[in-house]
Amino acid sequence: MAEHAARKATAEPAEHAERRNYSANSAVSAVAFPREITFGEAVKEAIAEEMRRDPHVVLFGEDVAEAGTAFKVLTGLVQEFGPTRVIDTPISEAGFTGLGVGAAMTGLRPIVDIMFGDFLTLVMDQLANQAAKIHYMSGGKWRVPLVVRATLGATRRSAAQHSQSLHAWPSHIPGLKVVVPSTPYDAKGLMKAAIRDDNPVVVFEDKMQYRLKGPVPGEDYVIPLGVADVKRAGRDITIVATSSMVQVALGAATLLEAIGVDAEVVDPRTTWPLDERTIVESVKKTSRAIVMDEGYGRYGVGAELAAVIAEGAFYNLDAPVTRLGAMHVPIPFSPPLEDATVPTEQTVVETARRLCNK
Amino acid sequence: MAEHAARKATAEPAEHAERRNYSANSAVSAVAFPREITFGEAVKEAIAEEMRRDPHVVLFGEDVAEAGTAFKVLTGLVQEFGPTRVIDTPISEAGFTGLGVGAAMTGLRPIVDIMFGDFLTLVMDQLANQAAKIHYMSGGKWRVPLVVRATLGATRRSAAQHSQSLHAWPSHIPGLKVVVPSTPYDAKGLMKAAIRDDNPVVVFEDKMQYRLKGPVPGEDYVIPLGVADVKRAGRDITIVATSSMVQVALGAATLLEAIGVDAEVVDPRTTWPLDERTIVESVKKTSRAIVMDEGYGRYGVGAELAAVIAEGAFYNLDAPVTRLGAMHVPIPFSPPLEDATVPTEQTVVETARRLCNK
Amino acid sequence: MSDRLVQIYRQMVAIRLFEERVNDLYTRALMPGLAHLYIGEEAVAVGVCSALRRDDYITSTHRGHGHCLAKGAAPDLMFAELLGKKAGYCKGKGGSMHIADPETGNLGANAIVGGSAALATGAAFSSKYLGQDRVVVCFFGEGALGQGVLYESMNLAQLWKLPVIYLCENNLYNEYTHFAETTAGEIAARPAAFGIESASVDGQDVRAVHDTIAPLVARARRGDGPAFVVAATYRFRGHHVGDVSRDYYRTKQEEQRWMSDRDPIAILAAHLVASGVADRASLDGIHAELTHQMDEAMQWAIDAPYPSVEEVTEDVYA
Amino acid sequence: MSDRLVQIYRQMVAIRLFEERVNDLYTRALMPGLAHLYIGEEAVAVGVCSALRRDDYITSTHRGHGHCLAKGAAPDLMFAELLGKKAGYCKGKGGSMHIADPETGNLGANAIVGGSAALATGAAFSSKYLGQDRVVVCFFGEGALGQGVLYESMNLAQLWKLPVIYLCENNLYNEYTHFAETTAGEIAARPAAFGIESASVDGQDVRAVHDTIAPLVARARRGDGPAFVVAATYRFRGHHVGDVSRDYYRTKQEEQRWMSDRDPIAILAAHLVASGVADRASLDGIHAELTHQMDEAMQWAIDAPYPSVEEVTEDVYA
Ligand SMILES: Cc1ncc(C[n+]2csc(CCOP(=O)(O)OP(=O)(O)O)c2C)c(N)n1
Ligand SMILES: Cc1ncc(C[n+]2csc(CCOP(=O)(O)OP(=O)(O)O)c2C)c(N)n1
Ligand SMILES: [Mg+2]
Ligand SMILES: [Mg+2]
Repeated sequence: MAEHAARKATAEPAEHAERRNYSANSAVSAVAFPREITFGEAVKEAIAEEMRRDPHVVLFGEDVAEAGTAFKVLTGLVQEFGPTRVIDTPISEAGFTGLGVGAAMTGLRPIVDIMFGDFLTLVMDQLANQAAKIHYMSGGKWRVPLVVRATLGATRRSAAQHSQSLHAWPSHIPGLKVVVPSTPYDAKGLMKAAIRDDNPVVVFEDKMQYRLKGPVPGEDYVIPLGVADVKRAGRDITIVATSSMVQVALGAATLLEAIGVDAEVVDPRTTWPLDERTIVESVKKTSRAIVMDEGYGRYGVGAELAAVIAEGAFYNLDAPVTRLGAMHVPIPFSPPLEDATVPTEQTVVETARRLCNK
Repeated sequence: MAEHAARKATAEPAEHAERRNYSANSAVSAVAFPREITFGEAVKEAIAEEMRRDPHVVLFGEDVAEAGTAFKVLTGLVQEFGPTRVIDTPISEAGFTGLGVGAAMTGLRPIVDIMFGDFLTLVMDQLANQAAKIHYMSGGKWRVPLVVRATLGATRRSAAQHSQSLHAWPSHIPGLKVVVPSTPYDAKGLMKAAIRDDNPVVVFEDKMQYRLKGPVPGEDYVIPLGVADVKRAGRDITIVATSSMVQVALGAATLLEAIGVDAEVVDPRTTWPLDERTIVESVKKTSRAIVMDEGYGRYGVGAELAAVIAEGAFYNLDAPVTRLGAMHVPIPFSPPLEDATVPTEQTVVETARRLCNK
Repeated sequence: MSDRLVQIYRQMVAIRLFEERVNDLYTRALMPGLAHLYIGEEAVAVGVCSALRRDDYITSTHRGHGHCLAKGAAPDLMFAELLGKKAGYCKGKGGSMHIADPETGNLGANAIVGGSAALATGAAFSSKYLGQDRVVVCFFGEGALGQGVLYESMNLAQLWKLPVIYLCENNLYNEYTHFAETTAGEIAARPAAFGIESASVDGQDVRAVHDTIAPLVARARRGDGPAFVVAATYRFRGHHVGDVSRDYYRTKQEEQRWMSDRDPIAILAAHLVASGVADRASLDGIHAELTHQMDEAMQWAIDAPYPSVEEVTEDVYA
Repeated sequence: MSDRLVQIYRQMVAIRLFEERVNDLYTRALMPGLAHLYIGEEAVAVGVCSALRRDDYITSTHRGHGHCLAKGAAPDLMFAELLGKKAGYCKGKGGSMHIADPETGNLGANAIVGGSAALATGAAFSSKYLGQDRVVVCFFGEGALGQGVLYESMNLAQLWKLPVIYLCENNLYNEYTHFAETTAGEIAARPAAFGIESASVDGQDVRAVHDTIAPLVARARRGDGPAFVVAATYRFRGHHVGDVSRDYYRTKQEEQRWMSDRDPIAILAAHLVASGVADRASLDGIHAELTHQMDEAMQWAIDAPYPSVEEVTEDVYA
């Protein structure tokens, strides 16, 4: 699998978001939804709307109340819903995630906030052995309508313990659903679906995209879990990209256009359930595929997507499916090193050229 | 991916092991090593020999001393090495695994025993955020020569929280090595390599294979990590199988012979480092491949093996690579249900026939 | 009161008879896998649950049959689950270590030691948030004191004044290791460190268990927060049904002492007779009646059908 | 003694000056990412490390610059690491939160809250197993009291009588939340629950810190087991360099009070002058000298080269 990469982002989130912004949301016509808000605002809107709709929705995590989370994404929620529904916790990820599981079994719809996705390492027992299995082990008697919010993504200069994209782990466990939104529009619609879902759902937000702007309708809408979105239609090659990689894929598609390669960008939006049909159909049409995911490709999301395509579109593929993911190293702190670990528009362009012999 | 399956094993380990035994160790000539011992004895021998060789090797975990582990695999070690080197711990997987990491950094070579692989959910922070990254984060200054022993495998009627095969998780994390032995011979040689390795290594033992017998030389030998083993040579189809699935693949290969299909069985022996070359070369020769692993195939070991083959042998494959793994459900308790979740010789035979149009 | 004591006696005997049959099912190779018997510890589950309402919650453990029965589970459905039958509490999907039953407030047995500490605390969170006055009892063995999540949970429960009672069954052993080798300091000091009300009780005396837990349950129901109880008890049998030769970790004499002097059923029987609440004959009658019921329940389960293979993919998602 | 106090004074000033420059590097956009400053807490790290030998171990935290410097790290190599330069302690791979240095017994700073509790305990295990008399100090903020692994580790340390000292820096806040909202009961009661010797100390008085820790270090060195110390302190700056408007979680007055009345450097300076060990002029001389050294160290790091991209794949495996 390809592991070289150049600069994905600058160290400065704001500017970074601006830069990504320009190629954002090609999927939804800016005419249809004139209103533009950021990815972070979309997440907050989704949670606020669901909390208004349903008094059983509660939110807890570290510094989620007055601080509005470490990323300042949920500022204002505690003012509207009060400290009984928006609750600061001790630094006890396992404890309060498990507490969320128990609360979900007994009538609530908790949203548990895990500041950095890297800390999922601390809650895998509560997620994989408890939340994921309770419905099945009880023969369908107990339900766990829980949402766990976590982040993914590197290039923030946060080093190895604050830069991982671990969504492959929960995706591996039956009983869990996993959401990886890539635009403000998806972030809102998928979060609402996650909150209304009767199963444990882990939502991964790219911490570098919180300031990414995009059109989001004011009215209530929900995006069903398990439905991929073709973010850009094309004929020559399919780029299946998730979360942070979707904007990179779209940027690359624009560059590829210049050299006569018409790329289709497919965003699964959820890694489980996985919309295999849309992905495979696209590749059957284009006969070439790149899969992009910011997690490690090894035993990861890239591996699953590549395996699904290689099996499902076997008789249509003109070239091997190529995986682009984080370089298989702990994420280094030093900017030139860290930037080398993440796929970029340039990596995609080079890979696509090779696959299309252009 | 194929998810149907029939009976893999009886509920009774002993008999089960006998049954598997007859097709065991086709790789190593019984003439070369007349001595036959069980998988469990091989693991104990490896640990005992390394403890004699190196006073820095210590072992700890729950009930490892007088009880010789819950599976009675290490009986006798505490008598030989004493309670300062073979140590019973509280039920604190995270605590004593992290203790092992710190001890490994400061001059020891600890072997940490995690009774059921399902409990790795409790130590992923110590493994993935600490052990795996310390060498890299410190710029190579600190080393973590740690071995974590865990189990995998279902059909023991232990239900969802004691039957998982979670080796895909550590395999996903750079900095860790992952060992999945399938025979007494490999179990001993790989365990010795793991103990001598200067990196954190997670060794997964199939709890249903402890009584599996096979030839094991008395003299000291080490099997390097990252070298696959062709357990059976064949021309028509490659079955890449790991751990518990190797014996099933070998059994299936014998059945396939009867219908004129000559199967090659390749055992990677370690999922990381992964011997891609041997796997891909085999498939280039046979042009057909099945990958078998008892973990969930989704975002799992099956996905990685399938992706590696689909990319590496792309121009040689005559049929899509087919994944056989645990059914994507929590492992149920009820025997007829549990047996349906694991691939069997029959599943393999049917799949191979289909792929070879026989 | 006296009626209640007889009822309590019946429950303890029922658990004892149930577990003896579980052991038979294992030795007769009729039960898949293993089971952890509650024999010897009956007074804890029964004493605690006698102080609970049907709509109160419990979480249980790998050694959970007694907890489930004491909270009101039906023996026939329990046997069916242990045998992996479709009629079982979990349609055969859970087995011995995962009996769950919303009807009786049983959030489920848990095969992860300490695995229910946070879940129980979450159920208490719901009870308080929803303005219910339900109390949650989290049963666990002293081995669970080794799991960090227990301390994270106690801290949360005390901070938020949640109606949960942590019920530590100290039967002296974590599997095959004596708890003294795994537990530093005084058990009761651990909840105290979080400001949690704690109490210790003789787990073989069902009346003492009831009298200790009742006021703590009332206190939690009032909204005055969590509590922690250590019940001193002993498992008369092996860690699981297959653990038959135990000499390497505990002596026959120790087992004998507990069985002859500290049998919770014998202790209550003596009290009932001495206090004239019941005579030996009536107690024997209870045994005979329950024996008959348990045999029928077990046979019904043995004859019950397995789930059909298609069900394996059901109940993964709600 | 008096020389040692002046040496201690120098170290505290050095940490203060180092951290002020880290803040400059951030505001001048010369430092990648963020950093958690130790300003205001200098007396804890310096007081503790003044009681340690060079070959004793420490584990540090996300707020670790002070610990590393106090244990003997060189400012220039620290600056280089914070800037992601090849010459840094970790070749630029670790950054602010992962300074590690075998030379000075620094097992590494840890960006996982509570992440070093078990590691430190393991180093103590090695020291005892190898018959060394090295002591390990595990620094952590009071927020780490929320992590269960700390309790698992303390239990192991006490059971096995390991030479580790758990050093809790209570600076009142977990990020933006007051510790009273996250911590039930008395902090000191937590180690006590495991039978661990514990002590509380004024973390702004470096002499008190030294005098409290020294006997506990000696005790651990003798093989008498672990200890736990809570140091009451305060971070004068934000949680990290970007945390500038803090009114929503703490008042300017509170910050002012600590800075004017409880500055550990001013407190020691006053003592040195009052006791005639040093006069203002000599202390000013120390400031001037260290300011010059720190400026040079910083500039050297600014001018130092980044690692070459090929290095990204090195050091993944030993
Ligand atoms: C997290 C975890 N670690 C280990 C085990 C294996 N195990 C099952 S029961 C047991 C001993 C439990 O002892 P205790 O909590 O005292 O309960 P008891 O069996 O004495 O009732 C162990 C170690 C487990 N199920 N979960
Ligand atoms: C396990 C974990 N959870 C959350 C975080 C995010 N985080 C970083 S520092 C911090 C607050 C730590 O407070 P404290 O331990 O008191 O240390 P202080 O910052 O006050 O020195 C948090 C929540 C983390 N790094 N690790
Ligand atoms: Mg016990
Ligand atoms: Mg603090």
